[in-house]
Amino acid sequence: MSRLLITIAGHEFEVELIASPDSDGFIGVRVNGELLRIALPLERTLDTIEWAIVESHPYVLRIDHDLRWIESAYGRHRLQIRDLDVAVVRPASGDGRVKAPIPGLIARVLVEVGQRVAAGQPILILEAMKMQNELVAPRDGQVTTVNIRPGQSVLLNELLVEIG
Amino acid sequence: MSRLLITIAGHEFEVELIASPDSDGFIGVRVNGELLRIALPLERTLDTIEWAIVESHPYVLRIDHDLRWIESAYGRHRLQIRDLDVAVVRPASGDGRVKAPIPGLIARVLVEVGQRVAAGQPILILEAMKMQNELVAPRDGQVTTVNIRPGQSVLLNELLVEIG
Amino acid sequence: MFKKLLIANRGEIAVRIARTCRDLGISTVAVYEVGDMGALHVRLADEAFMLTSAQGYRDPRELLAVAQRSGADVIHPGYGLVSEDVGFEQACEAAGITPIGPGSGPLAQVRDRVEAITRVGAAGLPTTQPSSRSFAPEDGAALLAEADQLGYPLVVKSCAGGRGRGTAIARTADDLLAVVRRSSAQAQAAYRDGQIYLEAAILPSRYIEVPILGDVFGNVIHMGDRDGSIQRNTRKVVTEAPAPGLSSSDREAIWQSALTIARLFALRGACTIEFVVDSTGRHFFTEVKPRIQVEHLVTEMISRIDVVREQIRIAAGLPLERSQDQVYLEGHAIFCRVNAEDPWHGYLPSPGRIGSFQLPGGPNVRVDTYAYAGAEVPVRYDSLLAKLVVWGATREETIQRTQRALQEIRIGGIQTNLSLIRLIIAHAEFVSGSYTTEFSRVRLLDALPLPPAERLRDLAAIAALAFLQHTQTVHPAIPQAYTSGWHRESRRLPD
Amino acid sequence: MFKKLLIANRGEIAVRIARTCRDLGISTVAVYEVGDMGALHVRLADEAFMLTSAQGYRDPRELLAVAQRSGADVIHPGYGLVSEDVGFEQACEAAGITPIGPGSGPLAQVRDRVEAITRVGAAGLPTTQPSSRSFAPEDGAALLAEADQLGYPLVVKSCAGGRGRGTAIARTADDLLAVVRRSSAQAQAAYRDGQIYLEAAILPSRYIEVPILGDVFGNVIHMGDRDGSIQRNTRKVVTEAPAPGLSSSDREAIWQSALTIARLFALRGACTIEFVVDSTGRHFFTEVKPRIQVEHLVTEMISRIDVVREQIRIAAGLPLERSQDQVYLEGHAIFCRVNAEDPWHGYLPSPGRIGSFQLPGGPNVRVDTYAYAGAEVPVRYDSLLAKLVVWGATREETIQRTQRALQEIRIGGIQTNLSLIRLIIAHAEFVSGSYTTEFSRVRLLDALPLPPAERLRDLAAIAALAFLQHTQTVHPAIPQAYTSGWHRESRRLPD
Repeated sequence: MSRLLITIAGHEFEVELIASPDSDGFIGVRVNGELLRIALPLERTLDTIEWAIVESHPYVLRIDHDLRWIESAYGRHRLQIRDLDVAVVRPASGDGRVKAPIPGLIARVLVEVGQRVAAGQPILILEAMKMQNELVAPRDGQVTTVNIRPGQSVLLNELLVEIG
Repeated sequence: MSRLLITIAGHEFEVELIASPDSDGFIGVRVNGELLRIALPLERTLDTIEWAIVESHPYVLRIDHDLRWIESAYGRHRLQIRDLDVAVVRPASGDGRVKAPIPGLIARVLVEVGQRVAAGQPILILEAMKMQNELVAPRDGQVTTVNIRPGQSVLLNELLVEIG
Repeated sequence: MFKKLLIANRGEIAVRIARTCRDLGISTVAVYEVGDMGALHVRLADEAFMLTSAQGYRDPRELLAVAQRSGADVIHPGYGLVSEDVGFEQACEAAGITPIGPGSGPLAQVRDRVEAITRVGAAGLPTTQPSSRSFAPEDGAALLAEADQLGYPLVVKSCAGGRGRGTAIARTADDLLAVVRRSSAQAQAAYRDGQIYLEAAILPSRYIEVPILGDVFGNVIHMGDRDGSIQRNTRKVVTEAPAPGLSSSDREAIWQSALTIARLFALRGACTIEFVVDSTGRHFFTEVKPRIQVEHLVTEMISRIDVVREQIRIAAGLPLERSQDQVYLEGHAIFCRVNAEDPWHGYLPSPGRIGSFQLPGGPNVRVDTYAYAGAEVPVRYDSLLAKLVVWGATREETIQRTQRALQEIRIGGIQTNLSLIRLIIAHAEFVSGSYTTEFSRVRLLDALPLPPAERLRDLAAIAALAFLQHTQTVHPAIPQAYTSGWHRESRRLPD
Repeated sequence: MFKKLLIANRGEIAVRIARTCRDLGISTVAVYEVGDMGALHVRLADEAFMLTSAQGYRDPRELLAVAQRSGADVIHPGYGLVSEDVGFEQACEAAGITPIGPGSGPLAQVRDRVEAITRVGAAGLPTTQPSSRSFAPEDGAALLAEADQLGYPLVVKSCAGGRGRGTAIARTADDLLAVVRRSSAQAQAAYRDGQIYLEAAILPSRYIEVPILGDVFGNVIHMGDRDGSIQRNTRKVVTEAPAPGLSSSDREAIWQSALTIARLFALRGACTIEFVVDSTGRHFFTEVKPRIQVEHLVTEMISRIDVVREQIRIAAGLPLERSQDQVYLEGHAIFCRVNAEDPWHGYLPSPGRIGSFQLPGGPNVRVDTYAYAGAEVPVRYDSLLAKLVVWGATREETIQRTQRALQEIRIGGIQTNLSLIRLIIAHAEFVSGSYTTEFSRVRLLDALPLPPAERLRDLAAIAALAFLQHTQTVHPAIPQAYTSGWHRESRRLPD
């Protein structure tokens, strides 16, 4: 059976799956040694999971499609998940490639190839939905590629800038 | 190009497809000789088509998944469609088989094998959603099979009675 | 005030109760049968317990056990299910958990409908004329004898009653036993009780309801009146408030009768006193609904009173917040009961997965529902899907806005009675306000008005194109803008 | 009254206008850019014409041509787009088609914000202190000189303005030019006009708006006040009415100033007079919004006035239906602006296909939106997705109900600012009503409260199970009841 280490809002929980669903649809898990019964709808994608019931507590949920956060009536909490059986940490997201998070128009480019940038530093302005949106450097480094110029429109996920 | 004979609310229209979609998404058709431009969303199933625009008239729609009716702000109208190119009339629905239109419990069976029935005559009572629902004979004939007995629960589309 | 309320119901009314509890800061406990596991009423509660006994929502013992286990100090039964179960109300009282209702004593008295009419008549108030007792469908000879005494036409009514099921008219002796058998079977299906009684029918008539609130100190107020004459398939589908066509003296008289009857039975909480009104405006008491009703929404709109909130406050032993002169009835409201059923096929219930789900908005439109796009309409339960209510300053404005709202609602994936409701609201008898209970005989679906010729032509063309698209002959190209949202990008270059 | 109204807008406000027209029996003409082809505002109109010029919704000439072609006798521009375009209003007037607005004369006067402040000041009313003229972002030296005269902190505002974009605070001379550059760029993106002006900031302060109605006979009434101090990403996201924390004398004074200013400019239709109120309760005029605003919803709830209806009636030359004493302001309302954006990632707009879409219901909750499950949020337009407004008898009741309604809304498939709004409504400064425009500096997303330990544990367990389900390690078996709706059928045998 699977064992996972869940870090949620900075707190760690070891979760072990211990039983397949009973006739009522509840699944048994052990969380830090404690037995819990959980019901969850069967959904194709994570972000369509709308609810869960843990013992007698219902939850209305939004779960990020990449499981980086979970949102409930208690707010939105960061998640990190580690599979203890395969002993592989899921890779931290974000390399040095800056892609277009939405389709839009490049309003300004604030960096040049060869320039050193710090994580969080604005590198370009993308105009979309009548707004100017700053895109920032995902990490410290040196700009190795700039694929776009001002006035150019870009598609979703188009590679804009690379930081080496 | 395709030619269809549409009978709607008892009125006949000959519809001919004359042009593929233009860059704005409108398609040209000829209806009883008159040229019309129509926009329609691309949907996998008929009953998810929600709207159409004919020239400058928007329509909010519900279309039966089997194209037996179309509903708009003007009400619900019966449809019959004949493909003039293949010269085949779509078969009238309904043979002598009575299937369960919803899952439920057989409350009463009103006919026996061998009995003559008239179209529209109640043949059994199906209890579902806290209601007793009369199912009627789809045509005149003789009952050839009765597959169920009172108190039995039935699944969707289960064959209940046959009229020969 | 209470700390924790158990909602002993499901669907729309359970959702409705959970909402008011949250507004009041009372935590809620939901119950669910396994088929309702992910239902909205479960999600909106603070706690939720699965019912495991065979009777589920109808099992007084398990409901009480869940209340005790969860530490609830009050139970709201909603309507239907255990809401009129005297034994349940008594068991709650015995266990020290407050049941929201009229009190087990008054409940027992008004539940026996024949007895209730007799008592109201004895107090000098006008009533309908019921049979001397209730009957089983097998009591053929006795029924016919009693019917002869009362005279035809007759209304056959379910003793367990409520929610309109099992009520039907027998116009001649030839009809009677068949009507009784059908009514009894419907009542058996809906309430697990096939007993019926008879009432001399008044035709044509209007069915007028007066909702009241009563507190434990004996204060009683009414919240105006409603007309519930418009029925289809034995259920009220459209209700409006105030009732059109009542003179102000007749209206005042019916209100006073309702208050007297409420006091007579010492009713507590939210109840409805129901009357039949004949063509001269005279009213006749027929029954008490000792609980919140589906139609209470229309009363909430003209009074701005949250009836569930008042029920909870009264059950907590608080006095009414308003005297009768502080009940401000303003404007007009129309209520439509949207069912998952197919009026074009004998009102066959239509369970299934809801596809598209678009609700009306804008000022003075409200929809209460447990449903949403992607929700399942289960096959096990009542077909009530959504409650639409529209308010306006005048009846005319309200009708216009109701028509607008009905055009806006779009529910796909299942069949609903929306197209039927649209025909009712547009019907000349409804628009004029002159309808009676005989409106149920108007065959709305048979004689549909034709659209203008050009529109019929357009619909034919649409159907043709839909057919071709479906049979793969043609694919309307979706303009690029549809998918990328980024069309003709050259336009967007800086000016 | 008008016969046919052209809606020169899209999205939520176009839907809103179509609804009121249907309520009034006025037929509507929609326009659409190709990317909006199947949009709700198109479907709800009686006629619809595609805009083919490059400027689309912003093209006065094509809008007017469509109006003429369709025979419309009135045009409603909504907000944004051409709603403050003096040339458009003049062209409509010249063509004999009534534009809904303050009149082209008053519009020209209030559009020049610096000039408007000067004129109001000259009339003896208190105003904020603006720069002597407007500037382009390149006017560095002149800007710095003017700023020194006015003194810091300063508000940098877009001349084209409206809808909050392009407004920002410069606290020191070091900030100024960067703030100006950013404001100007935002204004350029939103309104195609990068001119800005400066205003001496009053900090802390509240931003108070007084919505008014004026007819062609010179009658003017106000509809109370609103507080629009709570902004995020330079936009008002929460607005309430009445404004909390105004003394009744200060409130009366601000209403009177608003009426005087409305008369000064001879404003017609629905406009809003906006003020900055300092910590002592003194108010200073800052600008006029000469059109319906997103926040008008909150005014509709406390006054039960349909503002769009009044706009149409006034444009038709009818006198106001109400005198000032007939405007009944009742209870409290809170408005939330739900945007398709990600507050956790710099308010990045979030276009895409809406997945789940569940709206709150029950008494006194209203949502106006163009969206529904399956709808596309286009990338080309503003991120406003839905307007939520909640009414209650008291501010406390309204806050509680707003929190409830916010818990109920579920929008999937795209990112929204709902979680941010929830944090605002639950924040101590909001609950106490003591907030000012400085609330925008509170870093709501940084210090989230932790749930109780057991709930955090449950969420961890849910996340684990969701992960396992997703990675195919485990499939929760769906009980049979889920799919068939017909579970444990043996229960259903006749009792």
